[in-house]
Amino acid sequence: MIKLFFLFLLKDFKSYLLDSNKSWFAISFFLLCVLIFPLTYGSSVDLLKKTAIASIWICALFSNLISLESLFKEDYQNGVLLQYRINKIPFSIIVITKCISHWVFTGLPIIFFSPFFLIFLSGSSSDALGLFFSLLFGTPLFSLLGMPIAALTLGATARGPLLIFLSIPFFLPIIIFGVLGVNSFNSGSYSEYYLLCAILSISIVILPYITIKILQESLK
Amino acid sequence: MLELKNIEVVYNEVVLVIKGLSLEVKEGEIVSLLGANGAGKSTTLKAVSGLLKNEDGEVTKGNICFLDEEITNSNPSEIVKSGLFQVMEGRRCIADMTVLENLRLGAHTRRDRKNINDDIEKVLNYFPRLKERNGLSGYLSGGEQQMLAIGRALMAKPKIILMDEPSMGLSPLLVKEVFGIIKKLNEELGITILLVEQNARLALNVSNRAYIMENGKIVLEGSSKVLANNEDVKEFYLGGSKGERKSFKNLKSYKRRKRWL
Amino acid sequence: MIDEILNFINMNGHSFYIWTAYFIPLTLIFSYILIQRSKLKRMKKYETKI
Amino acid sequence: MLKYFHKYANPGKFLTLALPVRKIMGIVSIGVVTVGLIFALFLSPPDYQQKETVRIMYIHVPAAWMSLMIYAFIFFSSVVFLVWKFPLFLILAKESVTIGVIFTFTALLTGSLWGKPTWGTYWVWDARLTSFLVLFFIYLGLKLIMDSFSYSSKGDYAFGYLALIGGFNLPIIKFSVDWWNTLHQPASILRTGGISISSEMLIPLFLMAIGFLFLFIYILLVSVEINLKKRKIIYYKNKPDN
Repeated sequence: MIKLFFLFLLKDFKSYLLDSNKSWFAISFFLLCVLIFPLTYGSSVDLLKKTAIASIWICALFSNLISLESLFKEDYQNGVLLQYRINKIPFSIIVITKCISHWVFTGLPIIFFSPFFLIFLSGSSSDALGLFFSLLFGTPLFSLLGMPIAALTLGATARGPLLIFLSIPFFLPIIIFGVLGVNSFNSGSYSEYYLLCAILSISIVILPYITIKILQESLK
Repeated sequence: MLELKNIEVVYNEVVLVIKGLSLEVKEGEIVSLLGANGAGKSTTLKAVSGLLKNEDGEVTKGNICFLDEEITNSNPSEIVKSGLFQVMEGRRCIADMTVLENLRLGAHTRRDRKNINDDIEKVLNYFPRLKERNGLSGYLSGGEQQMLAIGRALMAKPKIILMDEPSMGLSPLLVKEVFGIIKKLNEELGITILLVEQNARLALNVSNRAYIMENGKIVLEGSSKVLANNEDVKEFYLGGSKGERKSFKNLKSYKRRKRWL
Repeated sequence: MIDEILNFINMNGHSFYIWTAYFIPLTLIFSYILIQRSKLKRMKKYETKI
Repeated sequence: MLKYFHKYANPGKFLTLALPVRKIMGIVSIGVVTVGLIFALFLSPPDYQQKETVRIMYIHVPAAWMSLMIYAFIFFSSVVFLVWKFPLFLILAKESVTIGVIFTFTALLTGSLWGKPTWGTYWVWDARLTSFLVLFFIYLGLKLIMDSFSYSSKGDYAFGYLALIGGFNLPIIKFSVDWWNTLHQPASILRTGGISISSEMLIPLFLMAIGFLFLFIYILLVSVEINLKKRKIIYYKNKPDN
């Protein structure tokens, strides 16, 4: 079982690493998004400073939304998922490895580069730590919440727009708490972080299970 | 070994795709199922292997027996366990895994873990091309992927393999090789094979018996040699004489058959 | 009498908010009811044909 | 054939049961809503603080209750469908979505119309309003996902699971006024420690709420009947014997 898990984890990592489109897509999209904000705000540094954190969160949201589409798509279209089901490979392994690899290749780079982007958007450096933690709790939630929705829309016509429309309402609370958390971090209140942590721990338990159920149902 | 009795397949609860189809595959045979596009060949295979539900289809009448046990509408993984494996249409390899890993996954359901390495060796002996490939299976050519798919089916130690268009999208040379392997598997391992093909000439060459389908019904059946010499088959499937494509319904042999029913 | 009615319609200067708040939702709900009812009637007609 | 009737035997019985209920609901709901409107517009007194604008409450609050209740209903029916695979509950859930969209839109619209004279702005981004907007989006998502599957049964399960995941929003909406300090006034009826509202205002409020509830039941039954009849017609049209 553990062997199988690592086999699949390796497989998912390989699929990201070998396909340079896939691995660089999220982070390069993030970069482009971040670029847009200073360009559209013009020369007003004040405005940029105030909105730096929010802009980074918005970019994180968008790059996650965009990368969600490819989450199960290839395996579903090639019939590989069906093959797994016939071969009785537990879907829990597939779902968990998919989630981990998705986070590693879309969430993690964003978390690590976020302090640089904060400087880039002339945000105050005291926010860097707060932003780091809020992204650390927030981005796994994006991956976790995106999974069941990506699984739901498998086989739908016009999947891309549907996926974005369905995931936005679920992503909204995270982005709200994420941004609020950074703002109250400096004043020493961590309530938003606790809340994000609580949502994260509940989601880690429930959402993979729901995703497995959905996948099984869609391949019945 | 495998017997389909008068089955009827309905999609989405309303669309009738297969009407009263019966066929039989005896042990050790290669049986081919021929027919034009949309005749219901793939649907028949899916009905047997339990994959119909994935497309909202259902066997509503008749029954399917495998090794004297009824498997109508049962779970695909249960059917695989009982020794029936379907090699699906198109490329169905896990692209980001190596050939060996792919083969190992095929043996995932098996209990005898120790023999797996020996079996991989054995399977690879049938596919000398795959032996040389160490990279990811996503980089294999279409023919090699088809071979890998067959090899993975072999890893599950099936008694019967259903193949859905193994020649699709392959170069003529590779098609020959694949069919040679199919024949070899049948002769040396004694695996029964039900083959669905559009390439009738090749399929008739390797198979013992054949069925010809049209519009969800079997219109002709018999030993491959007889069918290959049948005028109608020659006309439609082997490209014997150039003429306008007529339906089987207008032909004598079909009318004769209809009287039996 | 007319003054009273006008006074009522005026709603203490908030006529716009109150009347739109009542008018739009009620039209939406009742038009949906009417649409569904006509659909049902059509269905029944069709059903008897079969 | 037999399978079909087995599968929808319950809906058939359901229809015979629903027909008299539907007729009663249709008449009663219209009556109650009319009386409620008379109370709301003419008989109830203006608030000492909010003056006449308080009359918007009689449509805003019942609509908000209804949209929450309908979502809870969809959630519950989807769970029943996913666990026990009763097709009737799926139809019930699916047909409630459009009504839910209408009521949620009503609540949002009347809320913002009420907000302008009392708070001075049509919209603020506080917890209650935002979570209600999210509810509206979830409703729209449900409506979208119903139509975007060519294989019907996959769409059914997608719908059920989406309704299930969307349920997280309900407690947030309910408690948003207690957990966060917001502009929106806190719950004054469904709360511990009794009702904090005068009885003259309660009468039209409850009349409208009950009227809306009956209206919902009425439209739902009509829609379900349409849905079942449509299925029957499609079935007979494509029957292999024809």
